[in-house]
Amino acid sequence: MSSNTDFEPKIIAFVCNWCTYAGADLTGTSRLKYATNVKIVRFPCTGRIDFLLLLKSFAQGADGVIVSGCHPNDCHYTSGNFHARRRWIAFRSVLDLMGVDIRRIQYSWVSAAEGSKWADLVNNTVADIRALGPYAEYQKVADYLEKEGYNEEA
Amino acid sequence: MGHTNKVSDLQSHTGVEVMRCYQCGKCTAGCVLASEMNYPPSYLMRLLQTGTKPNLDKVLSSNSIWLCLNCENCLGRCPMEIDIPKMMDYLRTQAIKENKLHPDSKPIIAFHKSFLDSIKNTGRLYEMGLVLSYKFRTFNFLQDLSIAPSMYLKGKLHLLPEKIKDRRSMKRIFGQTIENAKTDNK
Amino acid sequence: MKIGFYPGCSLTGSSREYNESVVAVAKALDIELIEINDWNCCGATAAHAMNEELSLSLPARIMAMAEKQGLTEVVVPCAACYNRLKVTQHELEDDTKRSRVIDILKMPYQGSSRIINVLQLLEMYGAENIKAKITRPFAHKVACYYGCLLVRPHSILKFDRVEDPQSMDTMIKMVGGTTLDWAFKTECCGAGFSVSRTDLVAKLSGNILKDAADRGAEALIVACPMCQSNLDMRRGAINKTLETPSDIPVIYITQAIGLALGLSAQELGLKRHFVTVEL
Amino acid sequence: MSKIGVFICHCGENISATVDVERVAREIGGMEGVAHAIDYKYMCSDPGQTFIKEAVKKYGLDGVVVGACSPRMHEPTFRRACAEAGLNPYLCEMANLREHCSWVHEKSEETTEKAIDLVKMLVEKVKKNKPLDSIKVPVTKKALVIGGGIAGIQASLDIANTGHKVILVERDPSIGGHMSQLSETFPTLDCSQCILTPRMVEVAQHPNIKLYTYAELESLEGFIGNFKAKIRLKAKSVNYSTCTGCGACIQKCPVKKIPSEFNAGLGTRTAIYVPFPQAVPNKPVIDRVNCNYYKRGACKICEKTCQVGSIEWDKEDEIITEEVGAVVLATGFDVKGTDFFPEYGYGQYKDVLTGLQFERLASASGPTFGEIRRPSDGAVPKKIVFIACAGSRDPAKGIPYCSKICCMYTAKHAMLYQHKVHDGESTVFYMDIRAGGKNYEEFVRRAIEEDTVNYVRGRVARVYEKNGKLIVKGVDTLLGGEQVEIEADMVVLATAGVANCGSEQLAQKLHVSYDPYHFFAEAHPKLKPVETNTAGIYLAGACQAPKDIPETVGMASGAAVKVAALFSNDELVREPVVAVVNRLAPPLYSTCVGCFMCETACPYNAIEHEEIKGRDGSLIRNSARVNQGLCQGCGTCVAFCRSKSIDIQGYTNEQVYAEVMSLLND
Repeated sequence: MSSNTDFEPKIIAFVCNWCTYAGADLTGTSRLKYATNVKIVRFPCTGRIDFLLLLKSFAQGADGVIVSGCHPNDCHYTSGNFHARRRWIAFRSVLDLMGVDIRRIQYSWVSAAEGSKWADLVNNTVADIRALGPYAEYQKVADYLEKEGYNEEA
Repeated sequence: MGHTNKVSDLQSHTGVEVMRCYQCGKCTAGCVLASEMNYPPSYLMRLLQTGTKPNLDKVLSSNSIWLCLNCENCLGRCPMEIDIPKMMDYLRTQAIKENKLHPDSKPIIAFHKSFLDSIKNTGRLYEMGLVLSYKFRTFNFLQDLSIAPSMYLKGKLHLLPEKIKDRRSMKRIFGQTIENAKTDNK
Repeated sequence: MKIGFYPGCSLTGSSREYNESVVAVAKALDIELIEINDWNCCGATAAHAMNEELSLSLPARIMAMAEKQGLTEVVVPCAACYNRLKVTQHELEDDTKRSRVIDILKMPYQGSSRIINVLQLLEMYGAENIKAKITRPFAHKVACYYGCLLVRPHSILKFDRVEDPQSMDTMIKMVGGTTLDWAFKTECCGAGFSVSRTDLVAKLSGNILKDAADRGAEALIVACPMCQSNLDMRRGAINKTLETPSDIPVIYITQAIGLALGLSAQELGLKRHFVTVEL
Repeated sequence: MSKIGVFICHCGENISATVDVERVAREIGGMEGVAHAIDYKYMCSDPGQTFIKEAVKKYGLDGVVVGACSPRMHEPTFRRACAEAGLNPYLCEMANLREHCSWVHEKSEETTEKAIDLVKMLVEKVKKNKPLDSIKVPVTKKALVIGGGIAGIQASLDIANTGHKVILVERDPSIGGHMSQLSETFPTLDCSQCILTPRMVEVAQHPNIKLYTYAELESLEGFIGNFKAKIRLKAKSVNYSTCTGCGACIQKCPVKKIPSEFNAGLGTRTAIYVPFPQAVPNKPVIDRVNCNYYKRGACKICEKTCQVGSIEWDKEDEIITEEVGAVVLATGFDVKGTDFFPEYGYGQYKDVLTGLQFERLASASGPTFGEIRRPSDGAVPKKIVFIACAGSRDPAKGIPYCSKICCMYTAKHAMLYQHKVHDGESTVFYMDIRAGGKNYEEFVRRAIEEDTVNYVRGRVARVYEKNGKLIVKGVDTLLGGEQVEIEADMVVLATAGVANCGSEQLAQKLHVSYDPYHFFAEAHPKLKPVETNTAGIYLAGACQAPKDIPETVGMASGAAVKVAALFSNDELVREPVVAVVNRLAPPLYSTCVGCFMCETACPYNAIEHEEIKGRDGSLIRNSARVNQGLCQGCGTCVAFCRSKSIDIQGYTNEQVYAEVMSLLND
């Protein structure tokens, strides 16, 4: 494995408002430290997360992505996290097909009470992505998206 | 009051976190030899927590670390799951290294050494040899003579050692572990 | 059925009767014990009191030899050896420690053999057979003494419950005995201090013996040579610490079961005890 | 071009200590579309809000981003400020610079750069925000209180006394909870039942309270102001409208040896039973698991005894639906049993008791009528040992927290024992004495100084039985670790307080959060202790964490006030975070193709079918439409929509996309 000590990966976290966003708030309230590489985008629920948006992120140069919501059975909206999980399982094979290393996507559950778990998740993801190195094959994803006509700006 | 490096050494070598101890005393309450010890286990933990040189010396030169039988009653009941027996192993090694040995340690170390000598030479424990060697180490020739003849009569004591074939492997194992550690410290 | 067998040093010397009874009972139950070739001492308390790497290398060689022989399961009757082998197996799950030990041994080691104690052997492979072959029920009231090394550390051994274990009691009940609820099932007998601090062994073993005697035990049942030799061979020293000297015999679980299966005192080594066994 | 105003808060030093806030404001000020950017010590303060209001007017801002704490804290504050200045509140967003940045990173270049990124994300998002109107929904002014212990009783009475209706649901056959089991209460030593039973009766007689005992919540649907609760009324097998509560059936029931729950297993009860003499309602239920008739098909002695024919053998569970506007959770706690302690005998010694069992022994209504006697032989114990922290503060046993009430009740137990057994000797093994509370410390001192209770600092390693005595192996850590052995006649374990059984499942039914120990989670540890993360559901008492009676009562009244405040409005304003299906000009009408994948995804049945008709009235196509009253805004439908026709206000594809791209496009 090459050493990527200078490489600062860009990682985007797609999290739900009720569990993981609140969990990350608790990380702050507890003053636990973690790497600065991850930036959170707030969603009402992981069920809302369109996996094409993840692809789009990779196409535009993200090195890694975290998706995190409530634990099974604990979804604020009953079942959004189940839908997200099911979609993620289907989506994994698509990623593989397109040449995105699925280790670049960290799928997790962090509850509102798990402040330290959030810090660990971020730190571990940053370490993993740093070991994988910068994501270089984004053009493939970009081409795919263009072919599929997925363009949010339109 | 800063901690000496020795306490953090203890943690890095054994993974035992002395700061987790909140002095409930449950280890001491259940320790079969606490009453014989200079400092019972929970007191020992407190001495280590202070991290001062004088207190650390007290620990290393105490009889407590030698009297610990590693029966693990303390670990089995510790609410904080602190591995005191593992810590004791480490402290014994340190006490030997720094030559801070409580007089009570003498017969115990002598026994351990005689025991290991026997294994190093033959690969197995030679009980007769062990007893003889131990006696030379401690100059305590009278002790134990009472049971040896009966042991022999009951077929429990071999006069000659059993030896394994691959005795070279024993030399290698001892050479690379315990004897290696000794030369390191010189 | 065949199973690997590690007797350990005590069983060839001071605890010969344990070896004899294990072999005799196994034979009676159609279990073939295959001894590990050229086995060495596990290092016992001495090794891990003095040097960690030594305490891991010695048991590792034993298990490496077993693996070489293709033994997937090894019974270890001596509780002290059983404990050392299990703990070593656990410690060597750590990659750094494992590669260091393999380097010392110059032998491959995977840690793949399953290490079991004698109670597990009887429970798993003997229970049905024992029930079928009882010829002389072991109709005695006894105290089962487990000692430290069979049950602790629970996180690694995961055998029986840590306070008030039951597996030996179940076995004794199965062969027609009665077992006592008593308080010293897992208190330490003084273990490796037998020679170096006989005074402490006498005190600790005395406490154990006293509780069993007070509650009317006819015998102590053990599965550890160290416990047996402390409680049996050191009886002279122990009795000096007790108000009422005790002549309760201390026998191995395999001897108790052997008696129930109709094996002779000779076959089970019952003549080798210091405290006369009349059961 | 947009005219966005950006306001960076120092939060005293909470943000500015690690983030260079001036640089953030300066760099963001240079962004395209940002008309105004400043930093200030406290944006949430009055002057801070005034800055925002004035800037909105002065620069004609069409969007505001406040970089401060978590939006979960102050989003409503800043949106209100914008609204007051005439800007649609939904054009204001917050960047979380405190919880997600300054508090979790060290002071460094990277930290400031992350802060800039976080603000940038929201600036890009806000450019795409659209003015939204909040949604008004009616409020059902009736509360559901779950649990009839002192917490539920207090909350119910307080809500009922404000003139609102209350449904009180209790799992057991009587209300009263743990407080009804207690003997006397610290620090005043007044009799628990004497102060509780009048309130129980008040609940039963209150015109605004509908009490369902022997009932459990089956499910809860809906949202704040508009919940629909399904309640299972377990079959009591007794018709309460005719039963007079005479008790003759109980006298005659032949099954008499069932361990009594009320007496914590120390006494017995019959199969048809009233849990305790002061029960409310004071009418029996049949325990079908133990009843001879249900077990074997024969007996029916109670039916023969009943003068009014109230026994209903074939009665089945009934499920009723109640519409309520708010829910108070007051399900209380439980204590670990003695079988949780291997070292204290796995629960096999009869004279090793839990604190709750000791309460029953000490209670005048208990199995020994208040005399302290050993369950094994009925003898009065002359030596008694109390072990504090039994299971609490014990990570090895999975309970690292302090159970909070044990120090006080153990002192009370020792005191009660000394009052009842004058020649008795009591010892308390403790680790720390936690007696924070009015007159609490004084109470403990009284136990030690006046009632001569022997306090020994150290934990007990083991307890075993010998010759009818319990040998307690303890230690005095204040004497350098001297071992202490006591031959006791009775041992009382102050066992850990734990979440009530079933609390996890209940939390999942209600979609409220819970902690790793299954206690329900409050919305904010300091400022929202009675709210949950789910609007309209409140907490009272020990279901949130172990707590004593005064604290429980205070919390219950707090929850009641929250409910009353909610009910003071006829309508509620809801955030317009709901899904919408796009509508376009003819001839397209909508990009929705009518596949109704959204319908299958929606957990709230909020998707309706709409027929789109041409000018001539002919059907053009079926299209989806969202019922905004039902939609809760999870957005699952959005991810499911293949034609990108449905979107969620506040989190539109366009907004989220802008946020993400702001991070990547440089």
